[in-house]
Amino acid sequence: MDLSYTVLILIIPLFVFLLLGLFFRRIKAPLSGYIGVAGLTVTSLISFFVAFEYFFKIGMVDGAYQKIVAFKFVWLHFTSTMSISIGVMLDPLSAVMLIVVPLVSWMVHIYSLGYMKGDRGFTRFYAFLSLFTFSMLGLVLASNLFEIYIFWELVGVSSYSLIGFYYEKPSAVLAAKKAFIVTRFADLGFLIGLLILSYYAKTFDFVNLTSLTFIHNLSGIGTTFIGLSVITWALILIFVGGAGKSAMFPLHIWLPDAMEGPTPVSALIHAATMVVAGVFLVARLFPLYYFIEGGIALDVVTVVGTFTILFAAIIAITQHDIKRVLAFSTISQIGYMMLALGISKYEGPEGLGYMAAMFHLFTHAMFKALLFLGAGSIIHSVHSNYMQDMGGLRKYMPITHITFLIAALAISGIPPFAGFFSKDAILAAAFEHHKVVWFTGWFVAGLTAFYMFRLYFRIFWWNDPKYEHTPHESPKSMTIPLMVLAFMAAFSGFIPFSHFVSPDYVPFSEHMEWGLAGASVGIGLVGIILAWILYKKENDLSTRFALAFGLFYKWAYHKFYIDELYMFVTKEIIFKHISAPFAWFDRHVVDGTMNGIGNSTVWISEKIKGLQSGRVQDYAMYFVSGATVISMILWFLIK
Amino acid sequence: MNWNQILLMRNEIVLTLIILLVLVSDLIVKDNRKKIISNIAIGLFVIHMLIGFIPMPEGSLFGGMYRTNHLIFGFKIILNVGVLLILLQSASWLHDKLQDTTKIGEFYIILFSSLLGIYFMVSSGHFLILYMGLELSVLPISALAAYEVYNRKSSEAAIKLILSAAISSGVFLFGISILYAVSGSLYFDDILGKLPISYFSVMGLVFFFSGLAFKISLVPFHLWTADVYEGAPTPVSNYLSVISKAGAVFILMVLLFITMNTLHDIWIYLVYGITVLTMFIGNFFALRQENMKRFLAFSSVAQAGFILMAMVSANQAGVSSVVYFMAIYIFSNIGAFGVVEAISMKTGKENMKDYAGLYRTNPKLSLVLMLSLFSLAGIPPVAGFFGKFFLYTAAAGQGFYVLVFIAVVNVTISLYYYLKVIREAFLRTSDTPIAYFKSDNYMKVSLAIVAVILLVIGLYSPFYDYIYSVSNIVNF
Amino acid sequence: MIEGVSIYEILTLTTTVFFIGVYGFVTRKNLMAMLISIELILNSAAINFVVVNKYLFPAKMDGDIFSIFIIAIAAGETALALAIIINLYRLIMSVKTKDLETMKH
Amino acid sequence: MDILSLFVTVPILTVIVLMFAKGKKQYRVVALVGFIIQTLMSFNLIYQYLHVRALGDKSIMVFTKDLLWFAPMNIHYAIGVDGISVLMIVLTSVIVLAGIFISWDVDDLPKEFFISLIVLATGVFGFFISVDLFTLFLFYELAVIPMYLLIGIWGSGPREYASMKLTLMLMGASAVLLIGILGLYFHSAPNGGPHTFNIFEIAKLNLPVGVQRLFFPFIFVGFGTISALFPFHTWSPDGHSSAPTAVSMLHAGVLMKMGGYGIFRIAMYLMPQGTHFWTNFFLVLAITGVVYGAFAAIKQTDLKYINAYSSVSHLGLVLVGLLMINQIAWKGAMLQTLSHGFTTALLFALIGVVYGRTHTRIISKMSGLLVFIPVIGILFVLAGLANLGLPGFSGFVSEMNIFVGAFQHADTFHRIITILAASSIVITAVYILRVVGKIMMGPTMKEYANLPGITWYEKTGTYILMIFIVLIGTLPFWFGNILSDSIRPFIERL
Repeated sequence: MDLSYTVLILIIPLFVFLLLGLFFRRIKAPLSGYIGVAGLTVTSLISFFVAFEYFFKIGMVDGAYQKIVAFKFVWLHFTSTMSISIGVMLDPLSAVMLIVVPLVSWMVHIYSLGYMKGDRGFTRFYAFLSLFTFSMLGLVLASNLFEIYIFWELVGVSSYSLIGFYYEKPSAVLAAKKAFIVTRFADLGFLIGLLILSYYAKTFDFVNLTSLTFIHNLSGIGTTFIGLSVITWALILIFVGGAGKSAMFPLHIWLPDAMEGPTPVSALIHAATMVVAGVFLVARLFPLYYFIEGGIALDVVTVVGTFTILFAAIIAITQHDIKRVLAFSTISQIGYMMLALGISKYEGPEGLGYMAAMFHLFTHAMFKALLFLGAGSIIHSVHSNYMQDMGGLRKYMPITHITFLIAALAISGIPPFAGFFSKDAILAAAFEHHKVVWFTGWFVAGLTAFYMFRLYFRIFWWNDPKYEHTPHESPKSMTIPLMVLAFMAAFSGFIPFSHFVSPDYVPFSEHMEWGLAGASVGIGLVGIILAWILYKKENDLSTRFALAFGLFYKWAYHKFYIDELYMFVTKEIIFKHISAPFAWFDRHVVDGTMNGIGNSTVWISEKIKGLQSGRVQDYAMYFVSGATVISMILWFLIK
Repeated sequence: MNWNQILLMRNEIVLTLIILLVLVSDLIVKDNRKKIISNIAIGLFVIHMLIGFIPMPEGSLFGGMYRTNHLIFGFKIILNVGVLLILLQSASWLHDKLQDTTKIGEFYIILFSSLLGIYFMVSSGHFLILYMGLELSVLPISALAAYEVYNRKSSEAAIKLILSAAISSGVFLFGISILYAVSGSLYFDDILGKLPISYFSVMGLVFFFSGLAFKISLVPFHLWTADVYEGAPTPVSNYLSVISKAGAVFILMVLLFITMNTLHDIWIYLVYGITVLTMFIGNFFALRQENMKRFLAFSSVAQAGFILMAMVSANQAGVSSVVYFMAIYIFSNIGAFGVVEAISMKTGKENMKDYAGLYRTNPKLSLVLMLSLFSLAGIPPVAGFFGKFFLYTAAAGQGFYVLVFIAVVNVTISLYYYLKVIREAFLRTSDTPIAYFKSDNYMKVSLAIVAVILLVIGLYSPFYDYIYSVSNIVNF
Repeated sequence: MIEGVSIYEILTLTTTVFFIGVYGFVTRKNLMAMLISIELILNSAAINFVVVNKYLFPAKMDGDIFSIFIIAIAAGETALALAIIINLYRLIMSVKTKDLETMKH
Repeated sequence: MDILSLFVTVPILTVIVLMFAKGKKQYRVVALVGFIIQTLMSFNLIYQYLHVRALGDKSIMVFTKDLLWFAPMNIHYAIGVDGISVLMIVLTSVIVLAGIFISWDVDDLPKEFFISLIVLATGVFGFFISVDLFTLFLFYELAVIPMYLLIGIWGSGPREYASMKLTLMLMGASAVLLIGILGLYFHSAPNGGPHTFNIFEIAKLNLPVGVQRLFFPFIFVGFGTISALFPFHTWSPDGHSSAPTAVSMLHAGVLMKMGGYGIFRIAMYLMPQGTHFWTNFFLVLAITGVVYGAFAAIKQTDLKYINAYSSVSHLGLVLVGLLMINQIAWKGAMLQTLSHGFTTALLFALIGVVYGRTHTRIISKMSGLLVFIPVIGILFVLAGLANLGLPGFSGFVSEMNIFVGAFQHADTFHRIITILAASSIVITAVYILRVVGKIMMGPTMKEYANLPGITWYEKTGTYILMIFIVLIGTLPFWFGNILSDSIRPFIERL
């Protein structure tokens, strides 16, 4: 069966981008939106169709899902085995992403018709959205590690353009720059890792890289470095790349600032899709991570993931900017996915963690996009990001309120909403693996419920501040995507995910651990109740709580001063103590030397000018003594 | 000795006739129409130059005292062309600047006499002829240096020149007398092979060398150069810097390469050391100069160093590269001096600073200046590049890479000061630039010919091929 | 050939004369005195030629002839130098060397 | 007249016609027509080249021609091209064409400006088609010297100082190069017979190891200087910042490319053992240039200085790629040469365009320009992104080739070098985004509210370059194939 039509999934958004990008001054406001939405509708439908075809018709052979290279084109040739090809590879992983990415993107496109209405950069916005969609789809469909890297960079730049969308705002510009540079720094790790890996593997193709025989041949070759084999280091470096994009500690600092972008962008890129690219990358290379040197690299993933969920959740509790709360929440939730991957094993039901990670990725995309879009809807009507300016909004914005509530319940892991199932699977897998990991995950589930409902109550209940403009419900174009996503957030948990996704591509059946599920639901409810007590009505309990935590609260409020640390390193160390000396050295030492050589001739020239005294007698003396001295010198040379 | 043999001295004979003719016409022409003598002299000289192109056999006269061969024949043609260009520039100067027009005729007579001396010097086969040629070439030029009788600088230059020349000829003679004592003969052909490496012959070599080095302006025998060039009338400086230098270079080369080849192991050190010294000192002094004539003087000192560099290779490549470079150097320097003269004649300005904004007022003049300076600096596609390149090749061919390295360092230094002039003329603008002026036709023709020659002579390879083919005078 | 006097003695003499000439040229403050010194230098060379001819190579007269030419040319040279000096004297009323240092460096 | 010699003669004819032209309009039209012909010729050359190759011509150089010039020295006017030179010629003609568009409005001495520009281009064309060391050297110097006038007359800032420094350093370097060339020449006939300047004649014999080791650094430093090899790069920031726009474009885009090309074609090809002997030493210098240039660029405040240091860094990568001595890295180095040519030329063009409007190049004095000059702003951002090696633009392809090639060396020394080289892409991002963020984005400034939009000639000039950047970035296989075939005979010698 010819599957090369799948490449249309990439071509259509690219075409839309080029169309809107090249003629951004000709195509005026609403039209460009319609073009974008139409393009994405077609893309989404094809994607859904392909995913459906894959899962139910062509993917399964002999009880296991296959990797199908639907399209391949050698783009850059290195050696006979190593080349960068632009290709489309279908497997369960990419098929799942083929649902997540177009769906959320489609919703965001529609939503933005309302949200961005009247904005000067409307066409630009849609162009970038298309670019992002193109890049993200390319990333998930990539058949080749280098192809991922290419699209990795492209999503990075679309993210940059969209964070800096309001480029007249200095804060937006700074945030965009920060996001790009931090992720690019991480990408350097990815690049080096993939180059080291490819040096030993002699290939970039996933079909080879993830096959077990290949991995078997690969393990044990190469030198060691600080006790670990080079390939493990390569994998860790690749994870650094993933951690950068997925905002894992300590590379998370860009994500909260990235909220300077328009809210639909935050929903699409910085919540649902791009930020999970790191998770996707690790999942992509999972067999390598698992089998090389007994999975040391995977342990790194676990540790980073576990620490990040706790760290981000604590910060989320203290923030006032609703988008920042959501941003830290995102970091924390992605940490869950990473953690789940880290603890997963390979075969059969033991691959629960892997499945859970992808499952959580899926559900999280739905409810987090919903939360962001809801937040966008709120910001749209209140014209503020800060929860201090909000309260009692449930009366003004009923649809937003309900959908937001559904999303909050989903993220808090309350059944029957989607988050319950995926988070439960993660915790179940963690319980098998290590109790500390499980406990942290369980505790953070409570924190999650608390900060989510703190947000919810503070926005929709509390008391009614004096609004200058009465808030009102958003237009249809915004509420319909909310409802679609709310539907997904509510019910997507019932998808039997383990039948589709597993590390060895062989479906298995999952069993509910009711005891563990009860525990996590329990702590979720505790969190919700605590939030209800503190934030249902206006009171000063929360401030008293904050005071009770004292210094710790202050630290958490300042995000543990990680940003300041980075600023110190970049501004003080790199700029002042590396860059400036380099520039100085260049001007004064290197250039000074060159100029010095030049000036020394002039100096000598000045010093010897006395030779030419103007007295003809001196000339004669130099003449005769010169001849005499030269004769004498030559006499010495005769010997 | 028959008529045909006498014709070997064709150049000298014709030039002598010209001198006499000019002398006679100077007597005939009335005082207020003296300018016509310029035309007569130049016309006669053109005829002389054309005669010079007629092929001539090799041979010698007077028992080997006078000799000629194809290389000398070619070299004299180059000298003739150079002198013609200088004559054109001189005519322009004589008509414009000289208050006393009755002296126009004398100028040509004296200049031709000096050229005659150089002819003899180039053709000499005996030290006596060499000595006489040398003196005949330098004494008339001292007189010409004092030609602006009311200019103190001119007289000062002349006295410096003649005193230095006298000292130098003294040392030169002393050296020859020692060589005579060692070898027993004054004929070049007889000396060949009779100079052993000994204290006496080395001393004789150095003293004799310094006499010619004086004319070539090699360090430390160059000190007169700048003062004389600055003070003397520009055409005279021009002549000194190219024609008389070229003659001395040529005969020095012939003597070192052939007559004194037994001393090769010694004079190679001499040439090496003097080359390095000359290039550095010439360049360092040129860096600082503000007066254009003085600047060109030191530049010509440095150029002499480059010429000498090729002499480390005593073979056909060495001879041909020296002669080739001399030819190019003659035209480049004539161009540069010509422009300086044209400007100094019309405006009296000789300082580099005065040239600011020259291109914007006098573009054609500036272009000739640029071509000449680029040629001196050795920048393609102007002829100087090829000349310099072959000089390096000659030196490197004998394995003197260090010397070539020193030379290229010096080329870079020299580029700096040549560009300094270009900077004034092209890059800068001035509130009081040299106003636009028209030179007379003599000057125009001269500069136009120079420009064409500089552009063509390097790219036109048969010129070099010819010089190379006649340069097979050395065989050891 | 002078009996009892070897060529070395004469050559030492001429060399001495040569350097006396140089010394005089370098130290005199008057252009005329410098011209006289030049005569010393030239004459030392001329004597050299004669002596070498007589002592070493008496068969031919190369050296003798050369010395005659030297004398003749030295005369011409001096005449020309004097002419220039006279012209200079007309201009600056001095024949001191220190007045001839306007062009330098 | 053969297809290659036309590249030297057409510019000369253009110059001659220019001399007789009258008035600014005629000058620029003549120059433009001349270079449009030249560009079309270069496209035709690619077509012909591919055609010849398709017919199965496997010789290293095609369209060769050999005329004896100076017989005594065995100097020939010998020309020929392979895939690399063909692409370099295209690069040159395109950039000069763009440069002519960008300098459409030059007011001061326009005729002389165009003549100098074309003379420079002639030198570059001649350099790329020469296979005789003498003609190569001649054209090299011919290309350098018009720079003095171009910067000195039409430049800005400390133009006299900068042009003098640039010329002296480059001519000094060419003097060093000359020693190397002469060394090669005099060792080209070990068994007697005439010496030769022809590269491929010299390549037929194995020069003694001692000779190779002695003369390799001369040629490397000679060519390296024009490629801004650390520490001989200091002419470049000053030169670029003072030069007028078109000249910066040409200089960074074309002239600096002669360095890498020369190193590849002469130093490495003719002296394989010398190359191996000196590789590590020059690798250290090259990588110093890469990191150093990038760090120094962060601190600069003048747009042109930033781009100049960026060039130091990017051309360092070319040298690193060359010194890695394998097919992939060399292909990367060549692609980087092309890529850097187009990208830097575009950036310089845009800097010029911006400067022409704001009359300042200090980044802190500009802000939010994207609002008032959107097209220029977007082009600027795109050029910046291309410069930092974004996929889809040329820089990515070339850098990846270099890195993949560099990673084929498994020893620690090369690993460290490679990782340092790769880290430059982060630093590049830092300074590029700093510039873009400062001048294009940020709050708008009142004084720039009425800036005129992009003119048609600026548009044409920049679009031409942009098209090529994207072409290389999206069709690397096409360029890569041309290069690979041509690199093979060279890599096989090492």
